Amino acid sequence: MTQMTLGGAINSGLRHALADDDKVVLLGEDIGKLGGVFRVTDKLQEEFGPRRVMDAPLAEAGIIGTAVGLAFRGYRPVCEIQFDGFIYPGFDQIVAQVAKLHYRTRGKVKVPITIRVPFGGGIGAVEHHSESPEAYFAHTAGLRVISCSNPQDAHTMIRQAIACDDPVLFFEPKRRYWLKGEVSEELGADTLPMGSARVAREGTDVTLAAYGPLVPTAMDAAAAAADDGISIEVIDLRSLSPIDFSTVEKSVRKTGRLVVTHEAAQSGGIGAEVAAAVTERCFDWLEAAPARVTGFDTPYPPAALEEAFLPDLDRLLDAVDRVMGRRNSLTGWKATA
Amino acid sequence: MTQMTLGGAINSGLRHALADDDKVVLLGEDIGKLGGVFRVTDKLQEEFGPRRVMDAPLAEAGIIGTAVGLAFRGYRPVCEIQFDGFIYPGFDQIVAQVAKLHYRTRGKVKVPITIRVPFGGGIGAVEHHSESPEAYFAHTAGLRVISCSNPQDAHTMIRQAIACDDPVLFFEPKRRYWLKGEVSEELGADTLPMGSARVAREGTDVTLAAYGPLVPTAMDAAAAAADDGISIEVIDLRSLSPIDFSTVEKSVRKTGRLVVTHEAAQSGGIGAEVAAAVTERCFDWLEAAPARVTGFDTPYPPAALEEAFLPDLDRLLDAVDRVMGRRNSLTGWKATA
Amino acid sequence: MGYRAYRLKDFWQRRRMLSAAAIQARAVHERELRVIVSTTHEHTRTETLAEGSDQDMGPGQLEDIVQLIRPDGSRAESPGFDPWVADVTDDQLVDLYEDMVVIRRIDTEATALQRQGELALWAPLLGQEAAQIGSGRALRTDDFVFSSYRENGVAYTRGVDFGDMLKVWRGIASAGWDPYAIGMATPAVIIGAQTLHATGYALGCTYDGVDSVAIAYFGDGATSQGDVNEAMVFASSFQAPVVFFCQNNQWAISEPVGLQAHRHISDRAPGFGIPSMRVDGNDVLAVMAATRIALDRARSGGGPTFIEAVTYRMGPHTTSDDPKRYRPADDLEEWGRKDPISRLGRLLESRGALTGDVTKRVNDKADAVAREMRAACVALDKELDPMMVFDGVYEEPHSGLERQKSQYAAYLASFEGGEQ
Amino acid sequence: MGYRAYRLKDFWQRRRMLSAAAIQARAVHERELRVIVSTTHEHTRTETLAEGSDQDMGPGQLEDIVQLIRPDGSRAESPGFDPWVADVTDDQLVDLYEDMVVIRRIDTEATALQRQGELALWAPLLGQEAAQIGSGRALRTDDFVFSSYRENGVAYTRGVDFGDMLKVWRGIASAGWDPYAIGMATPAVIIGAQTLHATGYALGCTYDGVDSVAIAYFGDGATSQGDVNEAMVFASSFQAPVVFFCQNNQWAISEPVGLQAHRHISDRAPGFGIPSMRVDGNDVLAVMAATRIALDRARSGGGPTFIEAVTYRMGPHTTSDDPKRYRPADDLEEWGRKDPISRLGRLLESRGALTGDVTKRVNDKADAVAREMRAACVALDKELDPMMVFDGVYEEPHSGLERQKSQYAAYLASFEGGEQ
Ligand SMILES: Cc1ncc(C[n+]2csc(CCOP(=O)(O)OP(=O)(O)O)c2C)c(N)n1
Ligand SMILES: Cc1ncc(C[n+]2csc(CCOP(=O)(O)OP(=O)(O)O)c2C)c(N)n1
Ligand SMILES: [Mg+2]
Ligand SMILES: [Mg+2]
Repeated sequence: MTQMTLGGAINSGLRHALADDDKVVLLGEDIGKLGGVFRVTDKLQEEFGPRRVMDAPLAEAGIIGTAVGLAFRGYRPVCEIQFDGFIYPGFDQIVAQVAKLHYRTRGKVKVPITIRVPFGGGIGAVEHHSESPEAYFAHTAGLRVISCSNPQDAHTMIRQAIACDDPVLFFEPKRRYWLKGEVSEELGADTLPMGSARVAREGTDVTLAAYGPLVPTAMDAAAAAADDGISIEVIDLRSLSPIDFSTVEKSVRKTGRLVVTHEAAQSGGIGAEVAAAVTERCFDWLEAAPARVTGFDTPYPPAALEEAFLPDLDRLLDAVDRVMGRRNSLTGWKATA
Repeated sequence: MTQMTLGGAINSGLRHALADDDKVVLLGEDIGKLGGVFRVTDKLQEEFGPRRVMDAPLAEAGIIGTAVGLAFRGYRPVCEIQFDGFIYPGFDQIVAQVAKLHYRTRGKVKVPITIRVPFGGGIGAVEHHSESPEAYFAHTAGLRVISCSNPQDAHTMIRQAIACDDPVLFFEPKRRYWLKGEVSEELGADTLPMGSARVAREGTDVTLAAYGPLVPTAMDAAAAAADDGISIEVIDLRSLSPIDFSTVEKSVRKTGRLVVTHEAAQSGGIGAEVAAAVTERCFDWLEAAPARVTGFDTPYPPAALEEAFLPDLDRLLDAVDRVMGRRNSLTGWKATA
Repeated sequence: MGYRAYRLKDFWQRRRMLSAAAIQARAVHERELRVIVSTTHEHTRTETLAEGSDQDMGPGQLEDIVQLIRPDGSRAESPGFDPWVADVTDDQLVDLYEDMVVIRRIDTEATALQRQGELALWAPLLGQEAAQIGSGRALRTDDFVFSSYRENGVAYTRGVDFGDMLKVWRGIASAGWDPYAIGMATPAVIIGAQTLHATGYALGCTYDGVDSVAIAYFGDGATSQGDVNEAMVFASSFQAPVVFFCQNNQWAISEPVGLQAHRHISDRAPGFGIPSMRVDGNDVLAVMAATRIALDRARSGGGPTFIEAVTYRMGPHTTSDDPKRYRPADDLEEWGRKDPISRLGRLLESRGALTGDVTKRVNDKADAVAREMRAACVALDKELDPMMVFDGVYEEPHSGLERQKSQYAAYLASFEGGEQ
Repeated sequence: MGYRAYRLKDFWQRRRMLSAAAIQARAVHERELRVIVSTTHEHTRTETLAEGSDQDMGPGQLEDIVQLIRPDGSRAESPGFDPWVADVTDDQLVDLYEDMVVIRRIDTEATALQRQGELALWAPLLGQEAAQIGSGRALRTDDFVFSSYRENGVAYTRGVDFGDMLKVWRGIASAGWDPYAIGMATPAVIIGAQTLHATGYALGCTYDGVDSVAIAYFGDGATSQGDVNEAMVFASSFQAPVVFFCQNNQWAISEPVGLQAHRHISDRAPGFGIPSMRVDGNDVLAVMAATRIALDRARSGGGPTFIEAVTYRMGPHTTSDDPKRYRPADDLEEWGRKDPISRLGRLLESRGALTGDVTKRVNDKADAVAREMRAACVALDKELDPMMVFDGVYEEPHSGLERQKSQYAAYLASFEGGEQ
């Protein structure tokens, strides 16, 4: 076990992947000498050379499309998208090629591409640097979508993603890059599979499902609620495609209540899927309608407004009160639409 | 009132828009002499000239980005994307520019761009010609997303979309282009607003929400269910951003049961949002969990398999049975995951 | 030393260790390229067009083009290109002739199958036979093709099974063949996307230390797409062994090439640091020579090359299209005179190589292929097991999809056993 | 008549009715362009690079470049460009000098504000003053600028309010100013996206029958993006009156321009049918001349022009960046000698135009601007009303968003009145 930051744990995971399999190549903007704008690829080019760790021309479609070609040739490319908001120029190559090539060829062509995306807000950045585009990809058949919330998962999951024979979108919670924790670099048979959710804290009254940057926030909420006599079970979803609904279902059948949270806009976000699927699976167990605590249906606001936009402890606890049938901010609120 | 096909009704709507406002310009691939691959722009270039109806070079980002520049200059561009699956190269311009420019400039720049997208399957086409990408856009704040299901709406809504000062994604149900109906070209104060849902058939037992190509299927299902003594209320959502939840809510509070259907993949589709939001609003009225009848979480399959993929009468009625608590295909089915 | 050289240092070092033979070969092709490059320079003088002239000089015109066989069948000389096809015997020319006749027959037969309801759609290549055969036959089996939907002639040169060729058009598969079996990716429907795949694949060849080459086929319309331009950026930056092969057939559905470009399409690549050639795409020998030059450059570490093969789409865009709405009537007549098959036929005749026997053999072969193809077509299932809709989405199990599959199986089962 | 001419027929007819004066002007600039175009031709000879040489000749080099003021301050002659700045008096040169001194001070002051926590971020333009002032000052107020994030110097020439200039960097707005108030769109953060907007806007100018021009600013890195290439396709196809102004500052964050291009960036445009110029971007006069040529072409119906201004980013990418990780130390020294301000200073000195009085006036102005800017900065609110998060998403009401807004207002209200 070594103490690492979340970003450092991904760096070490990438190092393992590069060392373990010489078909693994990294491709992205500024990932070489600079080590990436978040230093997640720090020193990797120095260690593995400019062929294994390639600075790419400034074009996301180019990066993803080139990775598809490398995959055709048997490589396992790991692409870095510099910030969430810059993934869209590569969207076509991801949705029409990366996601569909395996199905198109009925498995003849494997597409073991990993796309790393630092995502989410809370770092006071300018436009396009704080977005949460994961729902687009979770809605896209053929992709796997995962997100980590702590250094150990960051390390394990990046290695699992690269080892996976399917394309994986790996969403890295950028505001948690500096979060520290103990990391074991041994992956064994008992390592949690990439597609599994994790019960991060057990509880009996409310299930609180989160992923990526909001898992620490959810843990804080659970601690605060405990003071108030409410027992929250926190589930770190970890995988957004597939979603490990059996773990969520088990929890909700126990608690009867669900709050789901993410930074992305509410409409059509992951929370909608979680709420809908849990309702399908647990209708008879539910004491209240699942509640969503999410970013608003607005573009990501300027930094001075991001606190209003981002789900936080208070908004989570307000929703917990709501599903618990306690007085909350919507008590007495009248819908106008 | 004139008898028109759905495609013809859009053509006539475009003609009105071009005639009414000389800031309206059409831009797309093959929309000029050819009149579009579905002939929706037939004869418009001949009538209004090659400046108003422009064949564009083969590049979707180019088309959308050029439209953004035209909007900056006060124009109201109407872009045609030839087929659903070809919208992705323009995704960045749509999501990062068209959707966000108004918010970015706090309303200083208006973006009255309409993006027409023939969408959905059922026409036996090759890959990328039968997709339903609407959920991506409904999840994108700053856009409006609508879809029509009959000639009258097709005509009215394309004109409303073009007249709207916000960007509108207009999803045209391509397999219904040849559907005929009476169309009035008079838009008046009593014309249903673009953002409103429509109760297409009244009923008391189950609310069936559909949009675009599946509205006729839903109507057939309602007719068939009536024979069986089940009264289905069919709601044509028409608008997917915003969704007119007050109409849906009213219906579900009456019926206590909801089935929602679309061709797009289930996970993270519009159905997830409808189910989640209706559960939030109508939890105490619901007799059963809302059911979704959708395309599968697979890429759109080859034509020979599309019947399996597409929601049809039987699958709708099966879900109706489910929410009615009647014997259905999942009776006795055991989940494995 | 510049940073580029620094970055690619070991890359170049490996290159420098190329065998003396390869270096020799390279010297040869560099001489060739000077010929080509200066041709390219000539084109840059058509600047006037961008100045707003309405002269009839556009990207569809045939001036300044490499041609080895004239439309009348006579042999044109080209000191730059001739050496690259000096080894082509009359017998081999006959083979090329046969290939072209056969793929024209394939095209006709497939169109007929479509009319008869056996295929849902077909994208004819009529008129583009020389561009596809001349380039396809220049490839080695270990090269890899990334194409668009119209390259059925290229697929034929890769030895594709006829049933596999038709699956997509019959609607029973999204892609017909195993890319690795024939060294050809399944066609890209998204215009231009495959050019980046070719670039990445080519880079992989370099990494693997093999001299296989990737070739990307795309149309004139495709050159407007960002992807194609980014592919040139990446190929140039990484010096990937890739050949960009643009069939300028003058149309992107109803849009004339002049809408996509005001200059020769081949003029674009040099700005990206990629040498280009502009050849008569209806001249199978010129196309073959150009492709060989490009392949040789790529194999010997010379990086990417761009070929514009100027040809003409004599048919509709697809069987669903109606070119009468947009195509000037006299175009067909004009381009009919430049037909790729008849011009090679005339050359062969003039050399006495197209005897009655040969003609018969060729026609018999075409008939046989057509029969084989039709048989393969109707033998393909038209209906598939509905559960196949779930096959191959993922390589590893995906719980969400497994659940849908299991539910759908239950749904299908609920129809069995009659009324419930 | 070709199809292109056909399609654009009435467009050309309008053009032909241009006033005699405009035609006259056009004749002049066409002569100029011939000069330029042949410069471009010279560049196409650096083919060797694409051949895999590791010579130090790349897109960052300064050979074959248009220069009117040498680094030592002496005036270089250029028959093609001189006439375009013949009207620039010494007083006007002093104004340009002042502009550059002022924006350098703006840059320094903003960097200081960032260090002091008043701004979250700043993207310095140090070293690029001539490129931005020379081009910005060539524009008319009715022209329209589409820029990236680094063009604060251009924004200054458009008369932007200092508070507005800083809002984005202080984190209180996604865009600081009203585009229509200063004729400049709010900067695009998505690299390259704005080039298409400029193209569309320019097309709109043509449609409106005005001779305003759109100018797109972007970096060397941006040239790799599909959007920038598509913008050239569209601009050429529609003959839009747009100027593509590339500041090649040799870096895209940590990536040297040689990674994006193996040839001069200005070599790319001609292949798209767009004439291009390559000018010394640290020479304010050369930049102004080139921009005027391009603007004049655009105004008189000549269509798009591409300008590559070769300069150097002397600072970090942004205040968050650490160029020590990647930038060779001697680059700064080399480019320091080519500084845009000191070279103009030397020229003015040699003409006796930079008297003590003038220097004092310029410095006073810079001081005043810095003071004004700092005051404007700290006067801007740092905290905003949370409800503003909902403002401006749509122009017309959107029921879903209204509901969220109303719920959030209730949420905020629930904190009032203490414990519940
Ligand atoms: C991204 C994308 N946009 C639009 C289309 C629709 N489309 C199919 S073929 C075609 C024209 C292609 O022209 P070209 O590249 O010249 O190839 P050709 O058909 O002439 O072989 C178009 C617009 C598509 N397939 N993909
Ligand atoms: C689509 C996109 N990808 C990546 C980025 C991240 N990024 C911001 S600036 C930059 C480098 C831009 O270089 P260049 O175009 O040369 O402009 P310069 O910064 O030198 O002015 C990058 C990669 C971005 N903003 N947008
Ligand atoms: Mg074509
Ligand atoms: Mg730069």
